[in-house]
Amino acid sequence: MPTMLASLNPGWVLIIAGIASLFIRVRVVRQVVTIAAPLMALLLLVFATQNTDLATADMMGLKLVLYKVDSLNFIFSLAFLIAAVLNGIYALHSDDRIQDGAALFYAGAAVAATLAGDLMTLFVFWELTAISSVFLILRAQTREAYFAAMRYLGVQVLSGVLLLAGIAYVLKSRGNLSLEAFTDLSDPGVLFIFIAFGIKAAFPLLHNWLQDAYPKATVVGSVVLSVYTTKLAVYALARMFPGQEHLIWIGATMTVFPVFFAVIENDLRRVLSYSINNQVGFMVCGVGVGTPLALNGVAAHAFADIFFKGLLMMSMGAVLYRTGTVKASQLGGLHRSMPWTTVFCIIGAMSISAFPLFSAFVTKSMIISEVATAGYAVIFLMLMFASAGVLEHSGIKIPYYAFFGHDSGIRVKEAPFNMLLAMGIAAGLSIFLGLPALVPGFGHEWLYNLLPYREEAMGYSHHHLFSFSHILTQFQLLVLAIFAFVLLKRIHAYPPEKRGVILDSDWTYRKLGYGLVVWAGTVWGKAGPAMSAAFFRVTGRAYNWIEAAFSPRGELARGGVLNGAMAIWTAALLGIVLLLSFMAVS
Amino acid sequence: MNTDHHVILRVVAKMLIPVIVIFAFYVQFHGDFGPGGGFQAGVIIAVAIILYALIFGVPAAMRAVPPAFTRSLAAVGVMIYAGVGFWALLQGGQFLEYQALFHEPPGEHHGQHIGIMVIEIGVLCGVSGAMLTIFYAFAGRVAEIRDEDW
Amino acid sequence: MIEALMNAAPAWALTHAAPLLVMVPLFLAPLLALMPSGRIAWLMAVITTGISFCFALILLGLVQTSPIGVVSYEVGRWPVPLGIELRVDALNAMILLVVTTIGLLATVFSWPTVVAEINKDKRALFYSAFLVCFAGLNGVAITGDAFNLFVFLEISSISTYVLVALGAGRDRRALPAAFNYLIMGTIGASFYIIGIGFLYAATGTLNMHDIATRLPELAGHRSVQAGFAFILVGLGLKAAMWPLHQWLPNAYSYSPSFVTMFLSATATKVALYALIRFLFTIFRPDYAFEISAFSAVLMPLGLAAMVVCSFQAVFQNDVRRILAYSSVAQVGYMILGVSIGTTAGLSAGLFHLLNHAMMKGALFMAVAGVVLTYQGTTIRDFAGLGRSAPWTMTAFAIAALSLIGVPLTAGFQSKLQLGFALFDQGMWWAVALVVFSSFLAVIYMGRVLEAVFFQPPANPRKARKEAPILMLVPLWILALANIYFGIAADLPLGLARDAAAAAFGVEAFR
Amino acid sequence: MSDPTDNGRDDTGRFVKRAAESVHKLNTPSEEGIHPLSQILFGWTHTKGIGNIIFWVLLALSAIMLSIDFFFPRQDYLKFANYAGFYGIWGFVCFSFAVIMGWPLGHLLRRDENYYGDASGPPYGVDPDAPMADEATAPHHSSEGDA
Repeated sequence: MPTMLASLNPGWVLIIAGIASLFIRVRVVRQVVTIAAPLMALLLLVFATQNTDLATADMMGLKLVLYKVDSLNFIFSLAFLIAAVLNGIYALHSDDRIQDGAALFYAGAAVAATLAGDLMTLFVFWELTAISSVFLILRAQTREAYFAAMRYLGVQVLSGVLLLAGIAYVLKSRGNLSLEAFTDLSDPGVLFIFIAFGIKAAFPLLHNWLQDAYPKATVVGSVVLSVYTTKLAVYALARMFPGQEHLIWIGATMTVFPVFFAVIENDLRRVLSYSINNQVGFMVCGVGVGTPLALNGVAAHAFADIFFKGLLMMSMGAVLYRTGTVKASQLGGLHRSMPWTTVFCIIGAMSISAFPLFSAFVTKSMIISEVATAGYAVIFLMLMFASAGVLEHSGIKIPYYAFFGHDSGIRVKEAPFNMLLAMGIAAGLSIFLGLPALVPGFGHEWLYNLLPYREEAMGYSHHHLFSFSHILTQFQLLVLAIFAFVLLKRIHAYPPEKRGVILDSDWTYRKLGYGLVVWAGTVWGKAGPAMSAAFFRVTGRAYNWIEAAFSPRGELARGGVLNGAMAIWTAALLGIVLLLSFMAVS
Repeated sequence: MNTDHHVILRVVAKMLIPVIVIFAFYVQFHGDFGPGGGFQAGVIIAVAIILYALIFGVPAAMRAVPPAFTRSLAAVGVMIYAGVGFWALLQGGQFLEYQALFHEPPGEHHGQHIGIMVIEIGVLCGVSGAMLTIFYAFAGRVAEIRDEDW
Repeated sequence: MIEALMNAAPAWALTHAAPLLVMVPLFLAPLLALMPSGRIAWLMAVITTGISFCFALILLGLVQTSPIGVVSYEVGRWPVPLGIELRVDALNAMILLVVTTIGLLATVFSWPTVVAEINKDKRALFYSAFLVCFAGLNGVAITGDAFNLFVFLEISSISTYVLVALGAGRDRRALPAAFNYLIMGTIGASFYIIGIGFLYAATGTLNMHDIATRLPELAGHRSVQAGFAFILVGLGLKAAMWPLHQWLPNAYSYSPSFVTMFLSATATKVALYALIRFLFTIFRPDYAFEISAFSAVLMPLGLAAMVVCSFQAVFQNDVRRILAYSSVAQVGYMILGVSIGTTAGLSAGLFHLLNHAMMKGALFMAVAGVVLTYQGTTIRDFAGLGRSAPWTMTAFAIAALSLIGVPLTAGFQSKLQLGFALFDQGMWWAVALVVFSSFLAVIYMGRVLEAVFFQPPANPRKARKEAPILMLVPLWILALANIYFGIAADLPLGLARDAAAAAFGVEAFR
Repeated sequence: MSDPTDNGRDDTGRFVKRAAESVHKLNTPSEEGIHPLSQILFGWTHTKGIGNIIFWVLLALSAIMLSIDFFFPRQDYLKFANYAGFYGIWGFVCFSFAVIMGWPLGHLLRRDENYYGDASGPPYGVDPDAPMADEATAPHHSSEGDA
């Protein structure tokens, strides 16, 4: 490969293509760009030399590594780029320059952040993902999307700022910006970085920007959004904090609590947002365990998740596109008019529920098996609970309420062909990744070959993955859970889908915080004058005396435009400085 | 019979004003040797004209010394002052270096002499021009804003 | 660029750059007053500011090539403690560069707005007053004499009051604003001159360098401390240090657009320069009373300015007032940097000063463009302008992002430096406040940007109407500078570091 | 290309045409808007009493799954996972618990759709024919000053 291309970061290709497509008015050209750019980036990535600094820069005496591929970020960026192709296909029906541009730019920034070789570069692209992705939400052009986008932007920028603060601190203590893993969380800089990553990965209580913003994005937007930000954070955690024990508990909590919210949530895209949270929880947990096999599981599960979660988002996007809503209470019976979408959605649902022969089965099990091996019994139970929960909200609720269940009477056209094509490819990938290796390197072994610790992955594949007991236990879990669903439906113990919003931690800033701000504003508005009044009352006597002494007419006192308060401030400040100076010396 | 009540004032003023101006020039040129100089002289000249305006009315004063002239006078005064500085520069000295005005060796004082004189003339023009401009601006002011608009 | 200019310049320009920088505009100002036509006056003002700009570059070059890092000029060849000295080091060379650059761009930019806002017969006088102000600001920055500094401060201030009052043609409230500014400015200047009086009483000299050498043995002297307090408060008022800023919002909101733009980018900066000069070169940051002033006065005030004024900006509805309050907040950042009392802190403050001149300049230029074409400055007037005036508003957005401190913009770089300097001292809580204040900036600039780009035009008759090209070019120069220096910050950062070193009297830039 | 006769080419053409026609038929919804493919794939779900059938089939499957455990003991790292039927029972319990918790949580956390005061319709760019799109208010821009 020519040297110029060798140092060309695939992410930058997408970023440039994204900027360009903002200005391309001819639709066909833009369509070609949105597909061709990710494909070209894929080629660049696949042929890139690994483990060398492919592009460096110098900024204020710091060496920045702009582009470096190794086994860990290769698989993440590979998934990102394939997803970018699928997203491009999925968006072909819409003629929207801003959306196309923002999606490409966002994907590019995520890839570039993944391929960054130092913290500063990571930070820059980290921020760029935040800024570009907000347009995917704003583009929905609804009132709630606008406010959600602003909240989203605020949270993302906060994460960036924390990251920056952490980097500054780490740079001071460590002297370089390398991507060496951190071990000690007690260093405030490291803690800042940890929290910054945690916000993006949607740690519990830091999670709600996700469920707030993603469901309000455009049809294409939420598909694109579901791919990058959280997985980028998972990558960053796997890079910087492998084996960090807190992550095990954080991750396990992340898998469990979204289940409860997802059960009662009515907006199906929001259900999927909770499901993102839940799946990312598995990955975070795996990062926390930190053994080679667990990290394999993280990478593999992120890879698989990008496609099955994307697939589910795509199918809900198709429903939204055709019907104008994704409220479970308003949908139902859509399999009559959208059978292809139904099929793909079911494939996605089975993949995410980890049915054997589907992708999550070969990826998630690595994490769970490592948790069990390490002896975390409670965590293990939590993860099994979460597996059943995934089956509930993503595996059953999504397809059941959208496509089956009570017939809503909505009759629409099947999804546009480009959407079906994108869903088809994603569905194909989800199945392909879950297949046993009929010939070496086929099915799941293709994925296992790409993992950072290939030997361990292969060992696991040979001895455990498709063993009888593994398949059996998985089936036991799934079949009995499905039976529970049928049983609960039969005895009418299943809560009905009702319209409404579900409160989550965003309540604290959307209601409580907003109320506090309003309250504080009122108080400030009232207390400010009151305090001034009190101040003037206290100084009033002295002031009157001075006035009587020096200005019989009281011209200054009445003198309209003269800002008396400021003159007094000036005097007060002078007094303070004088006093301080005198005290400091004597 | 002339019923002008101010006839005495007018006569006295007509006699005084030339004296005032001459006094101004005395102050101006005395500034070369002792305290006082351009600033005070400028003020005194301005006072003479202001007195004229008080006695004979602002329009009459404006006819005699037009506002455009006073404004120009102020501007020219500043330029004379700064011009000396540039003159010294052009002669190869430092800014405002009187010694350099005529390329004199140390000990000679023509440059000092003439330099300070020209400077003082600049100050005279500037100060009297500015004083009169300010006076005209206040005296000739018509209310631009009606009272109820405030 | 500087080398080329220095090679091309004649010898007299090199020797006399310092006085010429100030005197050329001062000499031409009265000439402008005599001009019959505003357009000729404008052209001459452009040429004059251009000349001053060249001299500022030459001075910078001279300072950088000088072995001691100082260019000294004795006016009238009077020996130093007696005569007035013009003394340029890396610190004021940087300030001069800011003032003249902004002055040049602003003058080029100004003609359409002046045509729209100033009466025909007053335009020449307007430019004359502007040149006086310009010369005064440069004079403050260039002089090495404490009393001369006062003179120039007053020259610039008095002409500023006039310039602000000329906004009455557009908005009558300019008159009370100018009067208010006059009173406040005079208080500040009086405080300063009282402080100088105290110092003179203690040291018997007015030359700054001379005062500085005599002070160490007088550090316990009461009148030195009193002088310090008066100077700090007086210059703080001129620099719009919170809570002495109250003249600023009105003055900036009602003056002519061009004046707002020029003043916001230069006037408070120059006053801040004078403050820095006193705090670091004349008094030393290791004097006990100065340490306590840093930690108990300047730092709390800087932090309070950052937060309180950002809050106030959030609740404004007039874009110029938002920007004015934001200016006070930004001055707070600079004061914060200064009050750290280290070289790193000072250079961060100065760096922010540079960048703030760029971003506020661009922002007010864009606002001036809107005032010119749409005659309104409330947020509502800005609604939908992203569509009707995309070039102006894109530049506005770039500068706004820089003001917020988004990465890859100049504003980000300076906040980064400020953060580093604070971390050095372990003041991470101050960093948190800086971050919080940036957050508020997101809100107040976000409100404007939201209106500009996402709301339908308030007045549907607004056709596509950009500012004239004469205004767009300087606007975009500043906007692009925001991005360029956001990516390659070495040049301004180098200037700021040299300047900080010079303020400390350390010749660290060699 | 390998077939020299005209006849053969005609045949191929007709075959393609027929295939295209059948694909088209398969993709053209009926008058009631029902996709023919859905009849083929999911027609069985409309059978009467299908709910009962599914229930009993799943019950039987579950019983089989659990009983297999008695014949094949496991050696997992965690001891409690080795008990017969552990995975099945845990799955059943967890699933039921998550769902049953939906009742109290729903009462506790569900609010009116306009609770945050910004409920609005579907995003920009949905199908112009979408039946539910006009049900909510049309997309509109936020006005200045609120929230």
